[in-house]
Amino acid sequence: MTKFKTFALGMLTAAAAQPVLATDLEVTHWWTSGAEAAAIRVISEGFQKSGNTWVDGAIAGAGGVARPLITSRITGGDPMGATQFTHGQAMRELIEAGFMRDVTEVAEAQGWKDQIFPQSLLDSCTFEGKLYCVPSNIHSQQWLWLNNAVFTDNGLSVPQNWDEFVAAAPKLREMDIIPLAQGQQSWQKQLMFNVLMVSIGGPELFERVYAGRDADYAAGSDVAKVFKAAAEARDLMEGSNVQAWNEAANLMISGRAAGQIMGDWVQGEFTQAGMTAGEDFSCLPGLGVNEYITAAGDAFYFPKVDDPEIIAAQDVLAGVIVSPETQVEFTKAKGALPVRRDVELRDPTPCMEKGMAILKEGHIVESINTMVSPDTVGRVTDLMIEFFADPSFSPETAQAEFAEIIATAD
Amino acid sequence: MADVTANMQRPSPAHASGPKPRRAFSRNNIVIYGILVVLAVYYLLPFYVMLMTSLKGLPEIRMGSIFAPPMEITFEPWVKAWSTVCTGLNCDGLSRGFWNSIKITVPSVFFSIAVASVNGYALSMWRFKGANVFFTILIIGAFIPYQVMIYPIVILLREIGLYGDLGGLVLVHTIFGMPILTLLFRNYFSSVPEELFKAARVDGARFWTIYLKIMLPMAVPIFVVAVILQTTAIWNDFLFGVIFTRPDNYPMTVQLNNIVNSVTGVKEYNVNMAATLLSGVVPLTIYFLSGKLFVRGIAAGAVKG
Amino acid sequence: MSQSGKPTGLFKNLSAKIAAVPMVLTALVVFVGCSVWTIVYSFTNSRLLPSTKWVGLDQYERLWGTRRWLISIENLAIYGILMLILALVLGFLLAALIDQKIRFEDGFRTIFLYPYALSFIVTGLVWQWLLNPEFGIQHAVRSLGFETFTFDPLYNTNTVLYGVLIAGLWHTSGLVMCLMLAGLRGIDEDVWKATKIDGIPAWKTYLLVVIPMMRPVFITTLVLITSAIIKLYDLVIAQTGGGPGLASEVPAKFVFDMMFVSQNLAQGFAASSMMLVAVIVVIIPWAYLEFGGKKHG
Amino acid sequence: MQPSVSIQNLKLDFGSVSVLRDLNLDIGQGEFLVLLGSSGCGKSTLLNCIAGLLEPTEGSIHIKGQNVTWAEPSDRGIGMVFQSYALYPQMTVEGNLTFGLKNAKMPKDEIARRVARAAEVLQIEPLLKRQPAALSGGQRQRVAIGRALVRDVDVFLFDEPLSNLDAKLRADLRVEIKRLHQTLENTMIYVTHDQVEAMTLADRIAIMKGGVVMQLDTPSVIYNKPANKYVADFIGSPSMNFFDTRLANPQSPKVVIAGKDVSLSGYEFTRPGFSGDVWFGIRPEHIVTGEAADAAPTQFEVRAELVEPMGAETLVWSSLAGTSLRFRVDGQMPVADGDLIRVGFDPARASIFDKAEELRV
Repeated sequence: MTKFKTFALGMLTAAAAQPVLATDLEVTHWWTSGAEAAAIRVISEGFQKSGNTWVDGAIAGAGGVARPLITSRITGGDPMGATQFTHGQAMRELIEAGFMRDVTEVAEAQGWKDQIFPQSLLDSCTFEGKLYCVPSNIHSQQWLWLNNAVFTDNGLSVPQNWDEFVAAAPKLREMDIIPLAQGQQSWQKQLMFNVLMVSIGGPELFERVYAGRDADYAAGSDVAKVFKAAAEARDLMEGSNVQAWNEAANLMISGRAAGQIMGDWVQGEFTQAGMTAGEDFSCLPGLGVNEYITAAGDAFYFPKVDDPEIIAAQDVLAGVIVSPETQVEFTKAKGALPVRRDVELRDPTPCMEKGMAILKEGHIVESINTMVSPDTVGRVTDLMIEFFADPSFSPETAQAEFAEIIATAD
Repeated sequence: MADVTANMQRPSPAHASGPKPRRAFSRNNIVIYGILVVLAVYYLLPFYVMLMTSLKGLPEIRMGSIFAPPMEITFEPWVKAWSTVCTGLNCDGLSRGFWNSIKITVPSVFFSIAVASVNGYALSMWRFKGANVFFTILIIGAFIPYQVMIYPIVILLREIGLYGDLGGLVLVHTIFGMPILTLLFRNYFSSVPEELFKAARVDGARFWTIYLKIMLPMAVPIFVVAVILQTTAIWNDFLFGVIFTRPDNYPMTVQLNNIVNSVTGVKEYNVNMAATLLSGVVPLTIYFLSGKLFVRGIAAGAVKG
Repeated sequence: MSQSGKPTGLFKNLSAKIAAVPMVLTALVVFVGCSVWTIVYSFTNSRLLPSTKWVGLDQYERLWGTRRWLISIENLAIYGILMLILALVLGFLLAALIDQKIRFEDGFRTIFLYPYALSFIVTGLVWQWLLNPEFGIQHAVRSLGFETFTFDPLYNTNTVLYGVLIAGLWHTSGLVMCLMLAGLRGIDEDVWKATKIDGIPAWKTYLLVVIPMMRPVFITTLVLITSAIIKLYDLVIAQTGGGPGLASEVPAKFVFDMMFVSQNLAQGFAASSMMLVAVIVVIIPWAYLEFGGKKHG
Repeated sequence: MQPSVSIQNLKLDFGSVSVLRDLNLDIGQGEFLVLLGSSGCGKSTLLNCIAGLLEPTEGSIHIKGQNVTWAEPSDRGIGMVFQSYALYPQMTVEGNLTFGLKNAKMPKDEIARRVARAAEVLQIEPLLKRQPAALSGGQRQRVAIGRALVRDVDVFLFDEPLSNLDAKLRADLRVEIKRLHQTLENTMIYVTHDQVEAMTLADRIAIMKGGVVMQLDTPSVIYNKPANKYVADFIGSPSMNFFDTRLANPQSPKVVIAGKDVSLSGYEFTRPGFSGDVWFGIRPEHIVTGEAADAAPTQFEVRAELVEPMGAETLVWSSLAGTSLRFRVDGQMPVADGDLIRVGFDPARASIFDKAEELRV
């Protein structure tokens, strides 16, 4: 074992110094849509420059297929070389069970500690002092996107925050416009609710409920406001009969809906449709109320393997992902924020600049995924699916059930 | 017991034996054809829509009705779906998975049918002690959702070192095809007169000789049914294909999933539909060509309890 | 040449036993073994990975307190009963019609059967599209001038199951028709002659004479349809994703989501175990009667 | 002489049902034995045991002195012909004939020789290249017999081989089987439920019931001196008339039928000195009418209740002493319903069984 370690270390230094022998590295990810594929191409090209070969294992559909596939492959003893995975507790058990490799040595060799920003990105990758994943980009969820023309054409001013948006809704309804576009998929319901938690309730409320697991507080009047807002949102979403998030975005682009609550990745859809940020569409981080965002994002993990060549290739990939060159191109393609302090965005949109500014101010909240288990997230999601689908589901009942979940959260 | 020879020589009582032949335009006839045509519309509608949509350009899809025939026929979506659409980083469309699907389907169909037919034969002719217990377990197995089994199966394959291997996937297909296929073959072989089996035993044939020389040649109709059912099931499989193989062996359905579920701006419905149809070409062709044999094969024994 | 002693139990029909090894292994190791494994681990608190931290019946208590699970079961029951009845009725109707010595029999049969060649995923996608009010059937009818026509089963909590049913029937009824047709063709022509002489109307003959004679066909069909119903997953995923709300959730999806999305294996195992128990309770007595008692045929 | 087939203490249970009970049977070399009985009597089961297609629960089977109880069917030196012919449908006639020989890895020229001989004996040479489906029922059964023939074995087993044929063919083939037996002189065990086949073919008949052999003897003994009431009733058509009476046996044994004393002085007793309740049986064909009746030791006057003309003879149903009485009259004799007829019989030709055990006295 020690012998092996020395050998691996040797390879590591070699990897840092010069391109090694061509190795096939299988990388699993669920980035299959246009912008995502373009982004992953940046990484793969950067990786292939080292002389290694990228074997692409793209599987559409993060929750349904890719996750079981990834965990099965790893626990089944036939791991891929590297895999995309979301931050958080999800991976933790695999790490604990010793299935994953730590890349602490690469991180130390390349001085990630000083470069990766915000610090929480590395924290959520760290387990017992070792670094198990490489953050690739930051996405934030807390955004309200508005189609400016829908408001101005109907004699309304473009809202500057959630309350104004809600106030404008009746007028939009008269015009047969859906105020808020939303896809039917379950994760979007969960996202919507937790965005309201952060933005309407505020970051302290959010963390007190999820990190603090304060069930009494979750049943209290502060959280009640969030549920009231959720009930309003439910009315605003009436008629938004689409499944995917980008179909919802399309409703907004085509003017059949006025706004959408969605993560910053949706911006790509608007720009692709020829809309310009600030002119054609507006973005309100934190729904214009509490300008805090979750700085969670995507990350790459490296299963433990025996083959030293693959280990070397893994190290190369880890370095490529956080390298400044990759970060610039990658975040540009993905419409995401970079994970490095020293990277300047190339032609950022006003919305991205807003996001950057919030990051720099440190107005960051932890992601729900790092605070509670996927199981708890699942229970919240199930509750929200029901709540948002059924207008007769009262916010009070929902809140009581929510508090129940928080009381038993883990 | 009926005359064996005559029976087996006419394995297909698939001759029309309805109530009575009817005159061309009786009232009954109009009702019958009326109902059939209306139902045919229900069955054909999705195919029609898929086909029409796959032949339209995107602008036309956006403005027109999905039921309208294309104003301008374009085969571009088909070309794109087959050879250029991107699934992840690979932009060579469905063609990538086509040969993988064949590579998976052919051995899986072969082995699952080989094993199941021997099972059916052993169960109906040799009836060793406890055989029915195992068969009952198999039948219950037919009702277990695959998702439930994924986890333990992964562990199982890992333990026997077949995980991630094409052989492992073939094994999984053989296992999960076994219940229904065994039922099919068992029922079929049960309808073969026992005296034939006895005669062969007197003639000195043992287990495998009887299977290969006597039973196999007689079971062609049911083999056709089994091949059709298994090819369809395995060709259309996605879950096992993705979980039990590596990317270089991913079947076509994985690409189809990536194409259909990847979301980039406007959904390219025409490409999606073309891809859907393309991925279904093999089983569809089999059904179109051998639908008649299918009914005959089922009639020949699958329906005997 | 001839053994003079009685062969011991193990070596009796040795070849048959060797040939049955794959079946026995599948039955014992996969179906029994994996089921037992699943049940055992449903008493733990396994999350992403199986653990042996025993928690007794906690998982089951939670399971039966989960509304989504209860809804899933109810949905499956409604869908299952309707699907079973309608698939049999529709399949039999089609078979009876096709059996009237009609012209274009091959054509009609192919039309009714081809959906079975397509996967549930494709079926779900196509029907999701056809039933989409924005550009599907509702849109088409409205553009014909019926402005108030409404047909959006997938977007209504109360009707979504019927929307799934339409697609499920479309996919499966052709196979049922084939089985029924095969059964009808296996019925002696003399039966028709006899009932004709007795002056029994055709529908009555079907109901009272023909259908009882087709018992084996119905059993094969029942196994095929029922096993597909219990496994119902792909169709729902592709067509509705379980929505709107929880209105089209089904147990198999609950299990899958629990195991792989919520990463709460034990909860998923508990749900699987419940499905397993339900299957066993219903199937074993039936299977015993059907396959266990009889010696032959 | 050593028996060709010897069955000792054979038992076979299917679960809790006993199909064969402690059966003993010796079949001589070259003998034609018919196993006769109604369905479910165990006759086919016994044949399958001899063939090795069923395994007995207990007991042993010897063929030519070899214990073959557990041997493979093909190793027992038997050939078998089945009711449904059981020809392999996908093989030609020739293929059917040679299948067993090929399995035994017999040299080609020997196979050819045997097939040629069997085909000649059975006159099926023109059919050799045909498929079974292209043959008539009679031809198929010839091929099936040929398949047993080519095996050149000592023991032939027939499992109701003629049941699927129509009446005329059946008669023809029956004769042919008999001729075959005369030519080949090997042991044949033949299962049937048809007593005509049994009587015409058998050297000995074993009548079975409930897994037990009721009587094993030549056709003539079985017919004339049935060992028990079951056999008496089973053999003969129409079946024997039975009177419920009492055998008194002081010095001159007699029974009373319809108030008349019937002296049994000419009856050959199996159990002399027996007295008690008995069944007195007399075959319909042993009842005479007309002048012969006047000469008969015992005479009655009966009324014809139903008349069945059958051509050569007429079957008359009447009753005597509250018991149905059937008898035959000459076909030329005019009989009508209601006619009074004088009948008589010779008690020496009767069969008498005690009521308790129904065994011959």
